Amino acid sequence: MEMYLYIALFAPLVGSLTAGLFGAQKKTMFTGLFASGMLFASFIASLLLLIKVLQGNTYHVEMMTWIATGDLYVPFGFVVNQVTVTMMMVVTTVSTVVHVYSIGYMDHDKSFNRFFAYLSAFVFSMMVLVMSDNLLGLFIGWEGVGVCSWLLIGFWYHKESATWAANEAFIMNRIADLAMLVGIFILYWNLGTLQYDGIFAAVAGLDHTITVTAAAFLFVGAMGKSAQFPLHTWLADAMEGPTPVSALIHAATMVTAGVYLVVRMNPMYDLVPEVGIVIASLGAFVAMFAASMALVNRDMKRIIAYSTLSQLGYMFVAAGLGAYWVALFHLMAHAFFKALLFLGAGNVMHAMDDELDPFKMGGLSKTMKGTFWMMTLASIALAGLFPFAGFFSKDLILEVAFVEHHYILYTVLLLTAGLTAFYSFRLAFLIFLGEERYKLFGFHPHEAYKYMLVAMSPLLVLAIIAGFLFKGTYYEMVIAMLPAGEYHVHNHLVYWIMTIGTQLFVIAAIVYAYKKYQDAKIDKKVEEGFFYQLLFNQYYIPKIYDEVFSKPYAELSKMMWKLDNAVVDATVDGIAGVFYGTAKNTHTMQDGSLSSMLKWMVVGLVALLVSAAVFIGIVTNADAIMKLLGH
Amino acid sequence: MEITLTHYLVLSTVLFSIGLIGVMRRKNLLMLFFATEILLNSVNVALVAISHYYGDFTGQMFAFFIIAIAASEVAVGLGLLVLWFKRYNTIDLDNMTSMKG
Amino acid sequence: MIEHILSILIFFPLVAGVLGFMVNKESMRAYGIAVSGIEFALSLWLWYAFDGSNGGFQFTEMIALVPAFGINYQLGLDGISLFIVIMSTLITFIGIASLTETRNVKNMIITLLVLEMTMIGVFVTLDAIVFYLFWELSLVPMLYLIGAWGGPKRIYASIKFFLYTFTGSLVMLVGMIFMAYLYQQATGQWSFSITEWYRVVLPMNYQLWLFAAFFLGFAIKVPMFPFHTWLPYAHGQAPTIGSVILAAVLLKMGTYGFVRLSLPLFPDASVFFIPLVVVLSLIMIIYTAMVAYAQEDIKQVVAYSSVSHMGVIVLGTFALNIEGISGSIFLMIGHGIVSGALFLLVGVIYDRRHTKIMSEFGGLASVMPRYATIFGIMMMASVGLPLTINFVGEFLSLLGLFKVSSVYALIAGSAIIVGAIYMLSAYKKVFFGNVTKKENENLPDVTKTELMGLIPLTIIAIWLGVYPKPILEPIDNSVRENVLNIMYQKVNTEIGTEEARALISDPYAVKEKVVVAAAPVKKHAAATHHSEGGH
Amino acid sequence: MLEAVNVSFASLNIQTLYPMLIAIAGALIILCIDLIKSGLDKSMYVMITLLFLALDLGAVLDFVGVFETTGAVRGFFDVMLMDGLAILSQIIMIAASMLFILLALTKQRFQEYRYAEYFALFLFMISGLQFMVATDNLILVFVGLETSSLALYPLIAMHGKRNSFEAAAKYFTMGALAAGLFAFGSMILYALSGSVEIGEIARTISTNGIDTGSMIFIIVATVFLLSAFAFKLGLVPFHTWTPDVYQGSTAALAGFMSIVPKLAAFVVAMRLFEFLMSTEVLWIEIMLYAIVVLTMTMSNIWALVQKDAKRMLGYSSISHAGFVMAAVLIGTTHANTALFVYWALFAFANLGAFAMLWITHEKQHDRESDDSFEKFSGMIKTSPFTAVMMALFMFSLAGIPPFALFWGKVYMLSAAVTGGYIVLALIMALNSAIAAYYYVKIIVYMFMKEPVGNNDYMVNSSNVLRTVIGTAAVFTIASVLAVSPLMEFVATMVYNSGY
Repeated sequence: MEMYLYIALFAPLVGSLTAGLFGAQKKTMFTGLFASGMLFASFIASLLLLIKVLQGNTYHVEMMTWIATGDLYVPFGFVVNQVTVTMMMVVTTVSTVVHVYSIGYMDHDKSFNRFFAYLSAFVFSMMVLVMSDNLLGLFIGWEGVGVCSWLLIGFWYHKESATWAANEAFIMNRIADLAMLVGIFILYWNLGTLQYDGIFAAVAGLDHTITVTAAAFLFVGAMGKSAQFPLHTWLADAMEGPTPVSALIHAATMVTAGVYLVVRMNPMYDLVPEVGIVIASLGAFVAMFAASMALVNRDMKRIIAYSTLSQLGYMFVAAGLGAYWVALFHLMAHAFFKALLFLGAGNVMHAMDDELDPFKMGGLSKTMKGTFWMMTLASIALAGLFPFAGFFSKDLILEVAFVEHHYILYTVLLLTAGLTAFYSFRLAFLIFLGEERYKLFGFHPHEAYKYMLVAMSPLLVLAIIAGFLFKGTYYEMVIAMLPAGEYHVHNHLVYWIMTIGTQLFVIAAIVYAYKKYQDAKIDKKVEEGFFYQLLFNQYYIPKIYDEVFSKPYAELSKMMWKLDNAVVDATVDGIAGVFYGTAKNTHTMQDGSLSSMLKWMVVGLVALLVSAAVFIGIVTNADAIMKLLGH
Repeated sequence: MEITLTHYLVLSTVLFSIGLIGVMRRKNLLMLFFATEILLNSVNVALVAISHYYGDFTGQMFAFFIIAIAASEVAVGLGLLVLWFKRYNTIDLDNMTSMKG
Repeated sequence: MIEHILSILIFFPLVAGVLGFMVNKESMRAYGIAVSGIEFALSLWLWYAFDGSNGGFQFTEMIALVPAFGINYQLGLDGISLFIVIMSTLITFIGIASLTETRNVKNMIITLLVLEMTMIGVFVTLDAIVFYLFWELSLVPMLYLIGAWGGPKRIYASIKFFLYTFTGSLVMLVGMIFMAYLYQQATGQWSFSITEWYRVVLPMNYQLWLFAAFFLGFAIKVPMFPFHTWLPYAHGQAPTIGSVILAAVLLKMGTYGFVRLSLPLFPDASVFFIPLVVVLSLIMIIYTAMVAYAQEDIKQVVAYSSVSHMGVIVLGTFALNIEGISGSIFLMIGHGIVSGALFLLVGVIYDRRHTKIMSEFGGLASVMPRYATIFGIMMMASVGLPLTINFVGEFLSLLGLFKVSSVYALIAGSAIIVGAIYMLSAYKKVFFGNVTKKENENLPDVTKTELMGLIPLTIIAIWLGVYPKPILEPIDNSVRENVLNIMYQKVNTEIGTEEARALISDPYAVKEKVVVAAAPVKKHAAATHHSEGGH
Repeated sequence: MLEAVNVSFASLNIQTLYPMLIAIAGALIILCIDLIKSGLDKSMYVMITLLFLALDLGAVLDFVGVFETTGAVRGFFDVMLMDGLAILSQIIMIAASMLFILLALTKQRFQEYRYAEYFALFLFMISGLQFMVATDNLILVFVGLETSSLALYPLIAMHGKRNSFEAAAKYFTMGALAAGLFAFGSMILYALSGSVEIGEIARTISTNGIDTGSMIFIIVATVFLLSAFAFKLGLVPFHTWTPDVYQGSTAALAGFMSIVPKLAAFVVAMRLFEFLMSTEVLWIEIMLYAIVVLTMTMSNIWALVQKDAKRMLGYSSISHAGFVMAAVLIGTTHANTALFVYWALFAFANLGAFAMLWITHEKQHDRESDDSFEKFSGMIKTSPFTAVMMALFMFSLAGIPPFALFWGKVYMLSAAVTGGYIVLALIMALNSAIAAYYYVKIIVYMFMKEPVGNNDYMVNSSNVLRTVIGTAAVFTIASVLAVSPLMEFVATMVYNSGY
């Protein structure tokens, strides 16, 4: 079975390196196919492992020692258990689909090979992140995906905006990673190990405050990757990358790593409910916050990005409230329909020559039937209508909040559910319904390649069935690791009211969206409105960051540099200058005239005599002087 | 009045000071040599006086040596002076300033 | 042969260099490559013959130089020095192999060989005076390298470099002599043997003064803030090869000095001075990183970045625990490889365009893809990406420092952020965007010669990042044996101070893992907070 | 009245005079030869001089054995004193002189070497210096001092350039003043103790004990003696003659002056201040300290701005003198040993450096400074070997290990440290940092600048000169091996003479 594990892990790496070899050459179909093949192999391996795990066995291998010094021992160790295998399935599935899809999407790009090298490298890092048996191993993947996302966001490095976004993403993640490192340090110095098993075994005996600190720092790390407020701005900007990248990295996998971390560390987070509450509240806030920004945005991809953000918020609520399995379940479901949504958006962009403003589209349903249906269904799933995946995962989180008596969270999430439905269908309607505004801008949309749609179909299926089909088995499987808990409102009446109510509320939101946007009328009055502007400018947060952090940092750096020359270095040269100056001023005492030389000798003699006189004076009158000084 | 050692010492000190001042003030090489001679001879006065005071000959011996040395000094000094005068027919110090700094 | 391997290692380059005068100009480069190659091979053989499980000194040699005054030609090698030596020979070899200099190559190669001798000498000698001897001697060839092959302000730069370092080390020399005097007071005879010095425990006040004296010498070499200003000039003016060796090896002399001399000789003083050293290093890390961000000259960016990284090394050293010190030594190797490679890389575009101003470039990624790739990898190594060489060192150093104080570690950790900032923005400026200058439109990609230097370094940077064990193990043993054990013994005499005892634990004590460890370590954690309050 | 003085010849212990007598004899013989047949080639005289110096050295070395067995030897009415200091200093002086006199065998012809008197005077000077060190009688010290000086002035002047006359005149006049100061100082001591033998004086003073009156006497005496020796050693502010005289005289002679006469002066200073310090008058120590620091620092600083290499070396040798004067201040056996070790090493390094200037000295040069730095620019390109040699001596002077002077520096610093003068040690260290600048300056010119004009650097080189320089270079490099025995030898000699 180890073999499958290694295949699942390293097949993407092989694919990446092979593609990398051709990186500098111009497009060769082979790389795309090979990389996708490798991904498929990895997928199959994961599938087999899943089956094994379902049969109840787990695997743990230690490939070799990585760092071992002092008491620190960190191996390259990998585990396959109920949780990791779930993640593996999600990652491999989505990435296989995205790979195949990309073959079409990147068809005309001259850096075709490079793209696949990066993409597969990302999958590899993600697998390391998921499968590692210790925190530092996770950190490898953690940073690895960071780099890959840097490479992929900045893939079209000619675009200033792209490279800027790439750097922003990397640096923001670095900030979070520092917190994560600190968390790791704390755990190491207090538990003497970084292996999950070791930590879980010992964490219970740990001083509570220390546990809280560690948990908090690790969560800050998670916030970075999962783009939680206030580290969220990079995600929207990351949409500069090619759409498949957005689908894979910035919707389905990497951004969910934060959630995964919390889920993986559940024994520790169970010990610190206070941190859990913070996580949950932050999650709820982000859910609402992101959704609100999605309401008015006029950039297709950014809208989806914000919805991702909002969904991550949902997941954190679940994780924070201790419903780890729910969080993981929503993570999985979300991965499917969100990736689908993005790929659909990709098709649209292809059709519209990378146009992103939905107000310039409309009526595309005629030319792009397949995409139309896929995106609509994905949106339904996202909105959480029965019987789509979203219903089972997302509404479950609402129930969790309700059952745990966090009614505020519940209300927030409920409202957000409404908003979610609204903005996702606003988008869908703007793109596909109404009259064909794109004609005015002279676009000639066309449906994407068949095989791209075929590639997307698995996601469509999963988006529909993942909910009711897998929930049972999934639950049975993961409770082996995660705390069980059927979050059911026991009062049937309340339960039905809640469920039906939510559904109706969502549908109402959709209808409202239809009314408002099927003819894409833009209400000037609203647009001038303060709230609209506030939301449209993302609460001015990017601007604030730019003003408060980026610019001052640059200024300060310049100042520091000046300081370095004007003060630090100047001091050094100054000291040297003192000597040289003294020389310049005094060497003229040697004016070459004999009589002045003789004078100098006599001066010396006299000086000695004077000092002698003074000395003698002091010595002979020592006692008198002492008296004067009052001793 | 009786002339004591002190008087001699004072005298020699005075002479010495005169010598020093001469050394400083004189711009003429020859005069300079005279000044140095005064210096040495002031010492001689004192030495002789002291040796008489102690009643041993060391001081006088020293004095004789000093005289001898002074003489040879003059010889060498005048030699140089003459050479210098032959070349640049001046013995003024102020054109002896080609090296400085 | 084997028992004199170290002497051979030291003097082979010197002899070869002297003979080099008789080699004719054309074939000089080949000669240099051959010699440095042999030297490198020798050092590798050294590694092979080295017993990694033994932490003590190996291949020791001892010849009385000035018996009347206790100066011996005493050599010895342990895990700490072994890899720095190998790194030095490797860098020299690669430097000469990928040499693109055309002016007066003969003298340059001779100079490089002499320089190599001094570098190895510093790292393998166990006698303070001989250490000082090589230490000072290393200035001379460097002076010549910068002064003769450097840029327009080369003379200013070289003299500044020389005098600055020279001044610092003279103070250190007085310190050494005083140390020997104290030894003579204690034992009745003069000795400059470091291993002998390890045996004397000094009263606190002496420790403080001596530590200060040694610190000045080392700090200027490292160079620590605020003594760092000679470095930008030196790097800015030096020829590529000069910068490579300066950054890769010469700077390490300072940090090596800390490990080899300061810590074991003055353990209590080291503990006493931790706040000062740490604060200086923190300033050094962040401040220089910011300055690096403000640079317009890519080479200056790399120069300042290497200062910044040296800060992390110093921090790791003064963590005074195995993790920290081993980490910092490992980081010395890593920094040597990475910064060396980065300077080589800068040299590549400098040779093509004869400018280092970043705004002159832009969009090189499309013109020189291979170059961009290697640069990218090295940059990622420099910002400490896991699975690259620097991560291991930085992680361990910070991990170690965290035990001293969580706050220190938190601030020091910002190195990974600020580092990313200047490196990424520099990379963006040079490689991303469109090609604006038409001189850049058809720059040739890296040549075979250049690859000869770059490929091995890249491979090492990744190999050691993935599998540091073979190097970490010997380092680890020697740190226990030759640093921490001595410190531990000393601080536990009646002279030792409480703080030192609290901080320096027995390197050979087997700490039980997990639950049980939690209790004592928690006590320590309390102590940590206390010390936070303290500084 | 006077009773007949009957002296047994044996008691005269005349062999204490042999070394000086040999030198004097040599001088006289040379003069005679010149009388008989004039216009002989310089090489002949050089060799004769060398021969007598060798004999002289032999005679001195003869005393090493005697000293080790029977200790210090007195002779000639107990005026002569052949103790460790005397023997050591003579050995060093004569050895250095032998190297120096060989520098006369240049390729170019210089007028001073045409006169036999030059060599006679040289030998007279040597004998004078030997008298100076081989006695503790102030009269003889004075005589020796003057003999050597009066012989030295003509040597300078004989070079026959305007600068040489000027230098000689300046040196002479100031020397005369210094002589006066010395005489006056010793007169006071005589007045105080009724004796002119340092040992005697010390004994009388210690028996009488020190009251305020005698303290005043001692201090004033110290003032004058200090000034006199400060002049001889070129300590600030009595140094003003040094740069001019060095610049005025030939590089070879300048090198000689920077080493040999100064050593003699040091020995006397050591004898004198050893006992003056022992009177424990605080003022003396303070003054010495001040002068030492002042000398080291100021001369270094002035050297920074020199444009003429020879002049620069002049200032540098002042600072070295100050550096060594510290040993006299510290006054421990360790320090006194360090003095000789340092000076022996310095002798070779400095001789080498000046010899390099000498070898590159062009006769028909009408610029007022014929050793300007520009002259050396780009030397590495035009004549690499000379440049490397020059650099070698410069580094040695700068105290860069492993070259000769480094060991001297280390030993001197250790003397300061062990003597409890830590601050002084630091000042000394920092001073050698300042000094490094101007030594490196020459190297910068030689190695880092482009050649200007076409200087023939080896214009003066003959095999003999090359050999001399080679010897100095070899010693400079291999000094590390010589240091240990040297230290031991010196230490025993110094220790057994009670210093």
